[in-house]
Amino acid sequence: MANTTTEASSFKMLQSMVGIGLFCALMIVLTFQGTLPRIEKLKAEALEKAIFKVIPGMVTKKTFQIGENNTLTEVSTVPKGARVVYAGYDENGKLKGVAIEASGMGFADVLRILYGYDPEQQAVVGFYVLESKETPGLGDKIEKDDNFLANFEALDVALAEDLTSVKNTVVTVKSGQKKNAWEVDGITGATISSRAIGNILGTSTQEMVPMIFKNKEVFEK
Amino acid sequence: MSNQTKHTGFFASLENSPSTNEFIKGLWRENPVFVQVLGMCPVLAVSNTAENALAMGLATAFVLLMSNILVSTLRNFIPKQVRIASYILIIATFVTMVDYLIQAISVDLHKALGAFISLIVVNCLILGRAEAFASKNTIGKSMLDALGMGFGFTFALFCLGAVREILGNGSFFGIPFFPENFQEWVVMILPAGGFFTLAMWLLIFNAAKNKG
Amino acid sequence: MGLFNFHKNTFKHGVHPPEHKDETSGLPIRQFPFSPLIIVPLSQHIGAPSQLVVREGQEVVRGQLLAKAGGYVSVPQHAPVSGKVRKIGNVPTISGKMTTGIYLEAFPASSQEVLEGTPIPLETATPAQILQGIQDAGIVGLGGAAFPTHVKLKIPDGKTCDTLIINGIECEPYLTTDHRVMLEQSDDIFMGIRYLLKSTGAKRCIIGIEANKQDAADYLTTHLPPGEPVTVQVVPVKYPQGAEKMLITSLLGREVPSGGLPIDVGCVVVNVATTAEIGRLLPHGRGIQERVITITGPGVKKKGNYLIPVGTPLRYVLEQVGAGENISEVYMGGPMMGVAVSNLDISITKGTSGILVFTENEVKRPSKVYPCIHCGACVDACPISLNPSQLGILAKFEAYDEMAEKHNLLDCFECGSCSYVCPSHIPLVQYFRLSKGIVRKRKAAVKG
Amino acid sequence: MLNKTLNISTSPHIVKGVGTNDIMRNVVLALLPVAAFAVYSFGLSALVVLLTTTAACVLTEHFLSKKTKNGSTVSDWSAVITGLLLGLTLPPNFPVWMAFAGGVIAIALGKFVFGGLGYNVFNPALVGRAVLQAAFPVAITTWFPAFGPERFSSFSVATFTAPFMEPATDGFTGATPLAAFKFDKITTETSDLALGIISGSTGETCAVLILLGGLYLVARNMMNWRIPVSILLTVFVVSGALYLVDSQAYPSPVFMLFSGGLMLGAVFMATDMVASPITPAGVWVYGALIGLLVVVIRIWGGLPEGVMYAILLANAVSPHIDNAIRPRVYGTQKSKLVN
Amino acid sequence: MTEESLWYIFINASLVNNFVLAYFLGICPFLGVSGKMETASKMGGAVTFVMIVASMCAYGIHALLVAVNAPFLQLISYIVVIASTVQLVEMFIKKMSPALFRALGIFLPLITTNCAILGLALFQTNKGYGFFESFVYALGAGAGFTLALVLMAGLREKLDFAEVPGIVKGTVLTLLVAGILSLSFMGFAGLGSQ
Ligand SMILES: Cc1cc2nc3c(=O)[nH]c(=O)nc-3n(C[C@H](O)[C@H](O)[C@H](O)COP(=O)(O)O)c2cc1C
Ligand SMILES: Cc1cc2nc3c(=O)[nH]c(=O)nc-3n(C[C@H](O)[C@H](O)[C@H](O)COP(=O)(O)O)c2cc1C
Ligand SMILES: Cc1cc2nc3c(=O)[nH]c(=O)nc-3n(C[C@H](O)[C@H](O)[C@H](O)COP(=O)(O)O)c2cc1C
Ligand SMILES: Cc1cc2nc3c(=O)[nH]c(=O)nc-3n(C[C@H](O)[C@H](O)[C@H](O)CO)c2cc1C
Ligand code: SF4
Ligand code: SF4
Ligand code: SF4
Ligand code: SF4
Ligand code: FES
Repeated sequence: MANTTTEASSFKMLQSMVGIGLFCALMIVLTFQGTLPRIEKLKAEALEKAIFKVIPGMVTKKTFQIGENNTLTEVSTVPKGARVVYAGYDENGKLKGVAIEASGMGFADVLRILYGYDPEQQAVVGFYVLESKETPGLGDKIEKDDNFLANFEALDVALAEDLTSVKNTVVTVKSGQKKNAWEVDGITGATISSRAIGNILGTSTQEMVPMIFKNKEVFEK
Repeated sequence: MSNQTKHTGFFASLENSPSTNEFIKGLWRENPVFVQVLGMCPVLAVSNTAENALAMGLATAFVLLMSNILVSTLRNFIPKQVRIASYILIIATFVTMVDYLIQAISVDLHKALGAFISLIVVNCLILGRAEAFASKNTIGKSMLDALGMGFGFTFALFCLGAVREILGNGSFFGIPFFPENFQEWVVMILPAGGFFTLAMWLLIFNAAKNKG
Repeated sequence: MGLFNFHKNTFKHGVHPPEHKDETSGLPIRQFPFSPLIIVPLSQHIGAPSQLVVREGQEVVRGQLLAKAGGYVSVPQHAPVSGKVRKIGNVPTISGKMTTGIYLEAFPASSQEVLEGTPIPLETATPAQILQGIQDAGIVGLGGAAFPTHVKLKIPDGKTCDTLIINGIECEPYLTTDHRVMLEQSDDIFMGIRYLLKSTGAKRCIIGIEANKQDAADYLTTHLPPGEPVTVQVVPVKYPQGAEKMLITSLLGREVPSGGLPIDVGCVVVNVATTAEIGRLLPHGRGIQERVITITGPGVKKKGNYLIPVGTPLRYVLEQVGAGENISEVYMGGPMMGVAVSNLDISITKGTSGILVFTENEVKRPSKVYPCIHCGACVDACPISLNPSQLGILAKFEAYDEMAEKHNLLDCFECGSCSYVCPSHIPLVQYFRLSKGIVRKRKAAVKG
Repeated sequence: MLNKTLNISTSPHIVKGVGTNDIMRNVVLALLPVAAFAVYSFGLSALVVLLTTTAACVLTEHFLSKKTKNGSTVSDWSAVITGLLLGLTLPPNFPVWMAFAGGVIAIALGKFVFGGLGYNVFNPALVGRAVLQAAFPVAITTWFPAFGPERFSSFSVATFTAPFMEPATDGFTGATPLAAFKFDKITTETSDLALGIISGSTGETCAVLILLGGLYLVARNMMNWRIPVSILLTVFVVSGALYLVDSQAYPSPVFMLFSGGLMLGAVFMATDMVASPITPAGVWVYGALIGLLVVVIRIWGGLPEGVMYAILLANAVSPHIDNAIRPRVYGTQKSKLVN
Repeated sequence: MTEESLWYIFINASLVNNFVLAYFLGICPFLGVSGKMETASKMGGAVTFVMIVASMCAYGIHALLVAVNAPFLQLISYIVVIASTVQLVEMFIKKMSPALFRALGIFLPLITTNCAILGLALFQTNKGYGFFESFVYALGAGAGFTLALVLMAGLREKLDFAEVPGIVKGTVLTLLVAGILSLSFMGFAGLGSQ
């Protein structure tokens, strides 16, 4: 701006920039405000849908924040950056399961999943892929392949005697070789992705399941 | 091929009438993708299904139209020195708006298009038209130009998206296109398939140009 | 790769074409009959053509001056036979261009006695007098280049020559002239060396011989004149060891800098036949009238090494050795660097070291040229370590400047090793000759 | 009087006997035992795959070159190599229609678009395979057991899948040694690996025959021995070092050498001179790069095998190697680098 | 979020999910400036540099926007701040190191509004990277961009002297080579995930 601009044009420049800036800000804010409710609603619906998927038979849900020292407190809106789990209840208000988010590295990028844990059955009862960049037609079988999804209808995550860990860590085995209730039957051709799911579940359940089991009563209140 | 030639002739006859010229040129003769090879990133990245491609194309066309209108309206008020800066401001505004609008339409669609909605800001097609056309022409002409370029861009994206989805996914707009056990060519929806499909369309355009 | 660059008694890369030397190497040098008509071109050497000193109709004696040197880089011509100047007119040359030449009609009954001149005494002559004597004898490089030897022997100011190298390599297949010269003319060679040592001031002389001429090496070694700084060194057989740069590297491990001359590394290289000629002619003050030529190849019946008068028409030579109508190609020189002859009316010159005659059988070369497949054979062959593959591709796309600037085109000395090995039969050296010409022309145009 | 019109040619007037077509024909010859063993161990299905890829490559070459050059170039045999090698890198039970598509892609995309023989910047057979692997990842990782009892009487159910249809997967899927190691840490006997008593791609299983073919070509001076040597050496040294550090987590270097497509790739595919560097020093670097990439992809990557990708990536680096590594030109001080 | 080591972030951004060959970001410079090795490597350097600057800016702006709770200003502020910061840095380099400026200078203005730059800023925000993670991410993305560009340039220089059929010459050939390169880079898939 060091060249020979005159006062007048400098002023004009400022004027027009401010004018355009104000106009733009107005447009953006208006759009944001106008669309916000619907976006929130859609997002909530999507989340709800996912939770419904992983906790069969649930009707209502509550959100619990995991605080320090693994304390669980019910919240109505999710505070920024907080870790939460969702509890699902049937029409009688009976706890049907807890939906937990977990993530880990897949074949192409990070995989984010949601799974449902039923403390009563001591099993994983549902599974949903929130985010995946796995190869279409191959790695994405983890969200489409019925045989694979069937693994998560009742995946054993029973606790050991001392109740501090899962007795048998969840693990993926080669396709067709599932022998135990805590094993995930892999997908041929997508070994890597299906093993990643096993690993993510194994790690996450080892951490979360004992904690949730311990706090069962919090959910049932 | 005879079909192709007829089309060229049809477009050519339209181009003779001046008012349609601004519109038609973007569709074919100056197609931003196939002829000018501009704004390649979204073309390749979000053309893995016909739906994504169409949505992205329309979003871009919308931003193009709105920014062309605004730039053309303000063309005599914006001083030369801050021209580019204000264009960017204007474009970014409309892109942000589109971003929220799409989120409000469908979360899934927004997820599929990803960051590429935001990246419309830097699509040089838009800044290019603002700078090269809208800043020098009347609102009416700029609108036609934007519509032509926008639809040309959408058309190209759609061409890519359709091929990639049909071959790579065996479906068209999500509807199965082939008998049940059709073998998909997964490569088509992978990044490499984007490059190959675009190359193929350019090849077809080159061949058509050489013939016509 | 500097680590592995120790001196290995030979140079890097190179090729091993089939030698075909046995056919003539055992045949002693024989005098060739005098042709009734001898045609002496005035330009048989690199440099200015000689200037006539005889008229049409004049009678001359064998060894008499026909034309004097046309400048410093030029040599005189002497009469190869006693006879009469029938005509002075255009004569064809191997390059296809015409040049002025002298048509000499030999006297059929002449004894062909050679004229004596003023001797150049070894003991008393100064280096300058020796060089003058060499020029006056009409001597040019008999190794093939036909460059006036006295020019080469003149050591530029500020440079010194420590080693005189006598080139007895003869790496071209088929040719055996130098081989025979070494076996039969050792005295002339040693005499020539004395003149050369004196004129160049070199402290020592090495005679380089390839291992396929062990008999010549042994013979020379046993006859080395005692007390003189002359040695014989045998090097492995490999083409193009005879090229002076390669020979210097093989014998001394020195590399002539790119664009430089042997004297830049303290050497002068002279061919054995040239040396022998110097040793034979200078003590008598004579001029050169004949040279040893290998005539060989499947198209020739009477193969052999012949002493042939300069100026003998090629047609006459071929008829005498029994070349028939089945011949297809004739080369002056060896198969690797020799020049194909299109016209049998040309005559033998001082630079002719061999005549090779191929019949249709040998020239049924694979004619199909494939694209370069980057096999690297040419890279492994090039003694200069160029990348002929890349140069060839660039030449095909006429990127001459890039060839010169990025790929050292001008360092190529056209040995043809790359073309020889190329499985795709790409005419690499042929491309490079053209490209070098174009680059030189462009450079000249920029300068001019 | 001698009256003869002479031919003229420019020097050199003699050439070494071997022609490019001779080299290519000999490579085919060297590959035949490998192919024969493939048919012996995998049966009819493997034969059909090999015939299909070869036919597809030759036909594509014929049609494309006929259209653009003056005449067909199939007589140089290079398309046969491409076809055979492509077939040898596919599973024996690969559907015929996919194999055919692979052959067409190998020649059209891997060779023709660059100008045909000598100009391709990537190995055409591997371009074909890379596209196939990305297009049909399931079919190309569905393996077939070697020495099945009915291999000479019946085809794999996948072989004759209708064009554009998904192949039926039979119960025959057996893991390759590399996949077995990667996912289950099971190693395979070295002797089985060397002799090819394993499942895998059609032609990658018998290391001994591959090495013999390579030796034949090296002996006839038709192959650059430095490439396989530097690849195998690098793989051995790097994986050996890892094995010394932790023999539980990392496979033994011998296993690394003899498993997967390494032998076939190192001996017959990385040596495709067209897409590799030309100078001896450059070739060492190229081989080392391939070896390193193979180890990295196999050990730390997501895929069990990485020879194909390693070679393609090294092909892409070749121009830089050629540019950076040049022998010192005679009479010049240091190697003349062009920046 | 899972713990991602800095090393993994680098490998992922440069090889596994290469910005150009897997994410299709920066395609225009990739197609446009990959004709000659020399310009390609300089362009790569310039892009890496701008990426680092942009990444740092984006980290700062994001923190600010979170504080004032105005997410809708993200895009507009990213683009404005990145563009002006690059401009400032450009002026600074011109003063401090004219040599560096001459090497990178002509490219800087071209890059400012390139989608790889903005994409990087948006992705790092989406992934929730911290300061060091963002820095390494930018470094990796820049290295990957440079690698792709330089490889392409080498191949294109070689192909300048190939008998490419007329109809394929130009952009089509470049795209096909890019496709094959992209296939080759798939070999890196899953690198670091084991
Ligand atoms: C283009 C391509 C994409 C791939 N995508 C995935 C993927 O998303 N998930 C996966 O687990 N494996 C993927 N793979 C890897 C292999 O298909 C396969 O998982 C691996 O070879 C192990 O196969 P197996 O199940 O037969 O042991 C991909 C491979 C290729 C070539
Ligand atoms: C114009 C010209 C000037 C030359 N000047 C000299 C010279 O001054 N000293 C020298 O030793 N050789 C000189 N030569 C000769 C060459 O270095 C070389 O010996 C000659 O070309 C034959 O060598 P060759 O058969 O190995 O090519 C000159 C050659 C030419 C063409
Ligand atoms: C490729 C090549 C091969 C040569 N081979 C020989 C040879 O075998 N014998 C020889 O005396 N000169 C040979 N020369 C010529 C020498 O380089 C050099 O000019 C000659 O030895 C100098 O001696 P002169 O001037 O007496 O002929 C060859 C030159 C080249 C370029
Ligand atoms: C030792 C050797 C190895 C070869 N390997 C291959 C190969 O892996 N793939 C291929 O398509 N062609 C190969 N060829 C053949 C030929 O080089 C190939 O068709 C060219 O790449 C086509 O330009 C090979 C040739 C030789 C001599
Ligand atoms: S902004 Fe730059 S890189 Fe992006 S599309 Fe435009 S010119 Fe290409
Ligand atoms: S901004 Fe304009 S000049 Fe620049 S690349 Fe885009 S259209 Fe072309
Ligand atoms: S002719 Fe030139 S390029 Fe060929 S080998 Fe000889 S010196 Fe090297
Ligand atoms: S020898 Fe011929 S085919 Fe081989 S690299 Fe050299 S030029 Fe190419
Ligand atoms: S670089 Fe062109 S749109 Fe991304």
